[in-house]
Amino acid sequence: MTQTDQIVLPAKRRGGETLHFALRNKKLLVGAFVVLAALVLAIAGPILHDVSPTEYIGVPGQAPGGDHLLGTTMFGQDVYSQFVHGLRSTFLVGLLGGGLAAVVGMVVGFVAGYRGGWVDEILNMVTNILLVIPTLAVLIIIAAYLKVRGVMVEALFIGFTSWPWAARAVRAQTLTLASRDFVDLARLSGVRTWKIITREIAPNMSSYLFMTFILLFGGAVLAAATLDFIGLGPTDGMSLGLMMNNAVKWSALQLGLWWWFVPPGIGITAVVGALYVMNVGLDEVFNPRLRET
Amino acid sequence: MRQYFGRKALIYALTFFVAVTINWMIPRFMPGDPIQGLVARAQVADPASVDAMRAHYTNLFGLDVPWWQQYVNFWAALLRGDMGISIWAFPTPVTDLIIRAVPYTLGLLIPAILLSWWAGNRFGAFAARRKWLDNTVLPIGYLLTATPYMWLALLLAWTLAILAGIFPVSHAYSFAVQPSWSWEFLGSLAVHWVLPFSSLFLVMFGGWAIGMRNLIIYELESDYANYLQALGARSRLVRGYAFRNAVLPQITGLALQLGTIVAGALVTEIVFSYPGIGHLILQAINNQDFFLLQGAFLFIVLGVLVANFIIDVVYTLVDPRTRIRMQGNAV
Amino acid sequence: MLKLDAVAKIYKVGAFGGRTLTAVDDVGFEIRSGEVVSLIGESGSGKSTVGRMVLGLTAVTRGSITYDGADIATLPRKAYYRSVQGVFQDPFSCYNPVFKADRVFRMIKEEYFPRVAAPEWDAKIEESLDDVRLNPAQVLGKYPHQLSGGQLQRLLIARALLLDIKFLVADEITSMLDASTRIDVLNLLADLKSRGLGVLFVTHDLSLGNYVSERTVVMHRGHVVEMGLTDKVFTDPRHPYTAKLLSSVPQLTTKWDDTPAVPLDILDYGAAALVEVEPGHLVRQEQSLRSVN
Amino acid sequence: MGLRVNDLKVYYQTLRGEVKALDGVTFAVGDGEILGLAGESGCGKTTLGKSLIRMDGRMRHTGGTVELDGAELPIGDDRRMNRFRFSEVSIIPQYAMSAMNPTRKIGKMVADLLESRGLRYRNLAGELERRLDLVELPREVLGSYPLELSGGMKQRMVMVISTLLDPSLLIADEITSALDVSTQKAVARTLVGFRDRGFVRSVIFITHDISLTYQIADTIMVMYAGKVAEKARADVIVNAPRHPYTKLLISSLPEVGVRYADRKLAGIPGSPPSLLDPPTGCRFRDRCPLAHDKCAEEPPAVEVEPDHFVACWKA
Repeated sequence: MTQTDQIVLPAKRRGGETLHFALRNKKLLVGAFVVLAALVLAIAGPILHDVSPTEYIGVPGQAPGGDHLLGTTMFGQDVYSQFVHGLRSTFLVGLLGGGLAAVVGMVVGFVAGYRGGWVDEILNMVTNILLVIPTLAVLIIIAAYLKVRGVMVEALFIGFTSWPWAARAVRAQTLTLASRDFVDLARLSGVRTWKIITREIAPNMSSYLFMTFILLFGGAVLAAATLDFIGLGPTDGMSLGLMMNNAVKWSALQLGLWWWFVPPGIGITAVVGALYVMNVGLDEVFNPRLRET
Repeated sequence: MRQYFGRKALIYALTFFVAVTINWMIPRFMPGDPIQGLVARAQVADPASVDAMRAHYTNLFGLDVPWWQQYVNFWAALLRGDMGISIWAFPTPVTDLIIRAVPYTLGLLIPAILLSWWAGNRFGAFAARRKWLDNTVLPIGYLLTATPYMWLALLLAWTLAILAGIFPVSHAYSFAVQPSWSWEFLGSLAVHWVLPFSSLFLVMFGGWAIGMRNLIIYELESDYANYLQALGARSRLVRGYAFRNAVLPQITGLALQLGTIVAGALVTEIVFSYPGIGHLILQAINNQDFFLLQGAFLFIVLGVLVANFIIDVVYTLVDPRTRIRMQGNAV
Repeated sequence: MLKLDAVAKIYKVGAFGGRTLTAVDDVGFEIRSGEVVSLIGESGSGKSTVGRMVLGLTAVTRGSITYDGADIATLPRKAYYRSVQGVFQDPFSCYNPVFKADRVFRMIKEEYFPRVAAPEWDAKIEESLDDVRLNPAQVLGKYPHQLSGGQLQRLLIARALLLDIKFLVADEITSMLDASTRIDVLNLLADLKSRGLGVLFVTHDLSLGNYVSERTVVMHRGHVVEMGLTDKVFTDPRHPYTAKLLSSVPQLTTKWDDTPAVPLDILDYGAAALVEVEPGHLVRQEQSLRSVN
Repeated sequence: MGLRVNDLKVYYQTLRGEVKALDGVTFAVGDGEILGLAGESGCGKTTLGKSLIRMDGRMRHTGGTVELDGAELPIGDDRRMNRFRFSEVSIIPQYAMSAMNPTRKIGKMVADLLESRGLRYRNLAGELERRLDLVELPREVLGSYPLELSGGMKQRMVMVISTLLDPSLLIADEITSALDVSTQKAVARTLVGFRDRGFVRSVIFITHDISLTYQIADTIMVMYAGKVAEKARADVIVNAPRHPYTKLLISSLPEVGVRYADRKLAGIPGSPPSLLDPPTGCRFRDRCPLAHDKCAEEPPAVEVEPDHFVACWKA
């Protein structure tokens, strides 16, 4: 066996090793399956089940199983239709709000961590201040003053208020990576700062950034659900939080209309829970120390 | 040490300043005319009444003076403890309403936070590196943290209160009893407290358990744990050390989670019609009572800041490393 | 060619930058073309900081570093790096682990030779690899973890040679290598001077410094304590610190003498001056040799 | 009595298969002997050190025996091994700088450790303090946190803790590689002092630096690719090595006084074989200038002179 043969062997296996663990990680697989299933339901559900979520179309307070898969509200709206439309909003808020927060957090974190000095001092100060202010309370105030509220606007506000912890985490990672020699070597090659950040530092924490995004996604979904439940949800659409809000407002609890408030909760918990479990799975895949021995 | 806390206090003061400013800005810089909105929502048709209302609100918000004057006035009123008059419970001052609601909120929050933190950490540490527990119970922990607070509250209310009838479904005490220091009243208080407390406790418990489990795995892999094991120390000692060290980041975690936890308490109160700050906020939103809403907001911010500061102090007391670094000297 | 004149590096430390820490103070020496100068010191001596300052990776607080008479702080970065390059201690940290090792070459091409045609560039790389005695087939297209430390360090030297450099800073480049491969990298370094290159060889290992260099600079606690021809410094050390270092180096020819190690940990170099004890041999005369420990 | 290791095999479980990090190692260390264990990265020296006291989760004891003072060490059995750790076999780890719990005072940590082993801190406190004096550590360190100690102080503290119960065998794993030359000398000498005073009976001193080993070891054992290449008295290894690997290795070391301009040294071309699937026969064959057909068979370790073992057909 020659020297080169031996060296080539593990070459294919590095990328393969991650995949090897990914495909064998039950947490990752189960989590991804649940999230994908919910996503398919959110996309295809409203198309296949063409019933308006807000129209009064059936007998009020009907239990699941009859004409309506998940029954009707006490006004006769179709709960299943509300659920699939709500699920759609959930993904929208998560994707948009979580995505926006991830982008802001990364930019702030990268710049603060790499540039250092007074730029870092200021960004760090801003991050710390926003970190302590209870963002949901701010969101409540903002939403209360908005007359027309849509899912998009909600996502926007959530995105712009939930980035600080991500910025802090990215900054810490950037700090350690920036002291690595390959960054110095890139500087010695005349590479510009922004190119160093995007092409040297970011690829090294891509798995970390992805996991940050997943957590932000889950956080945005939960924050939106809370807002909607308080009665500050979309005025022109349907969401899972709004379903629960209506259910409580019209005494579904006392009337025993459990099918009105149980499904939206299951939807949120399943999506967010699956994302979290997926995240643990990913952590184990990328981080050998956490693997079971 | 003094310098450290001085710096911290400065940051908190700055944070409070920013929060108050945000609070002042939102109604003034939101698109549209808030007063127009308020008047419109009051659904008064008589033009004379509309004008009177408009004047009343403009005066109340103090919008009839230059903006910087408004800002100064706002601070001045705030420092006097004057947060305006509630519209929903006219003419009770907002401050009074909040002071009446606070004990209920704190009575739920403080025990739920402390107990879930303690129990979650213990449980997470116990489950770590014990394969059977790790694989069965921790997924439940993940589901618990992913559960929206209000939904768990709804489930508990529906199952344990409506279906099983073990606990009352709403309010802080039965209307049949008068608030007093009687056993009857306290008993009623306790029975009404159980469900909202439990739903808060359970959601938080999941989060702490998972956090601790991950942290302790890292600690058990650390050099000092390896050294102790190489010298044949019992696993009880090694796990004990790992636990103590893993608790430290969990304290920081508590500070970071406070905002979310408070939000969770608000919605839980709403489900159970529990007369705390959350209940006030709901009333404020339903009745367009912006003074009450902003008062509640400021109170929450202040509470979270104070709690953060306390956690900071506790952390410094518990972690010798921060203490030594602050003193900045070696043997 | 490269000249350091009374160079100092002072860091601000503590909250609000209240205190200062002097890492390097009053360091001055010159390196000519075709000469290897070793900069010897233990950890905390400031030797690596000097290396980083020469490479422009750390700013000089006081004094100046000039290259061919021009202050490097005023020279355009990219032009400076065309002639002056560095190789660092940890070969594994110098390569971005998510990319292939030969990416360090591509970076040079992108930044310095964007218009060179591919075949011409490949020929240049082969020539460069030949100079460091690497077989292109064995190292190109591999990930860093598939190559040995020695191969990685040679790749980095080859990378510097692509630029037609005049000066190389070699910061502890052999300390992570095994004994059997270390000497080959060291020989390579010594060969560079026959091409007219100037080399600053930063090391903690006296025998390595002695092996490759013409002149030696010994640093302790941020100060140059002794410098001169390597022969002189090693056979006739005039400063107690140099003498102590020499007596501590484990050697195969002699065993350590039995005299107990004299603690000589903190010397106060505050007002001491470098004195020329014989032509080209300078020693710091500590007026108050305070042993503080 | 001392240590007797017989045909020890310890493999690592990895995804790609078993890494035969230690593949049939036989040697002995006598009472009062310091054995220098030298070799390049990946030769199995650290695996050997770990195997003798505590294997990590991926290591498996696949064969061979270890005997200490006539009793067999159950090295593959983590639980039964506990009885021997600290009191019979002890270790100064590579990571001495971070070996102590950062949030516990050092004295408390030592007390916890001793009590966990069923010993009374009070009974050993006097001895502990005497040894602190000996390594010139102030007694106050017991009341400090590790963070408050300098690197050299931590190193000495760990040395004192590890040897407190006077173990028969001490494993010192690369304990000086993170230190400066001047500190390195002091630490290495302290170790010799511990042996001279009887705090430890035998020492296995693991290092990649042959020159350093030569300063303090009585015997040097050179390992290559999971096997013993050569073992002999320190001065014999340095001045009259018989194994080609040892010879090349020694001749590649620049000594103070050797100059490139006067005498150009050469390294050993090539690199060690992968231990996932090691070649049969002599493992140095690919890099050996003397290799011939016979080397396709595995060379046995032969005692060419008293106490001089060489595993090479040409020795």
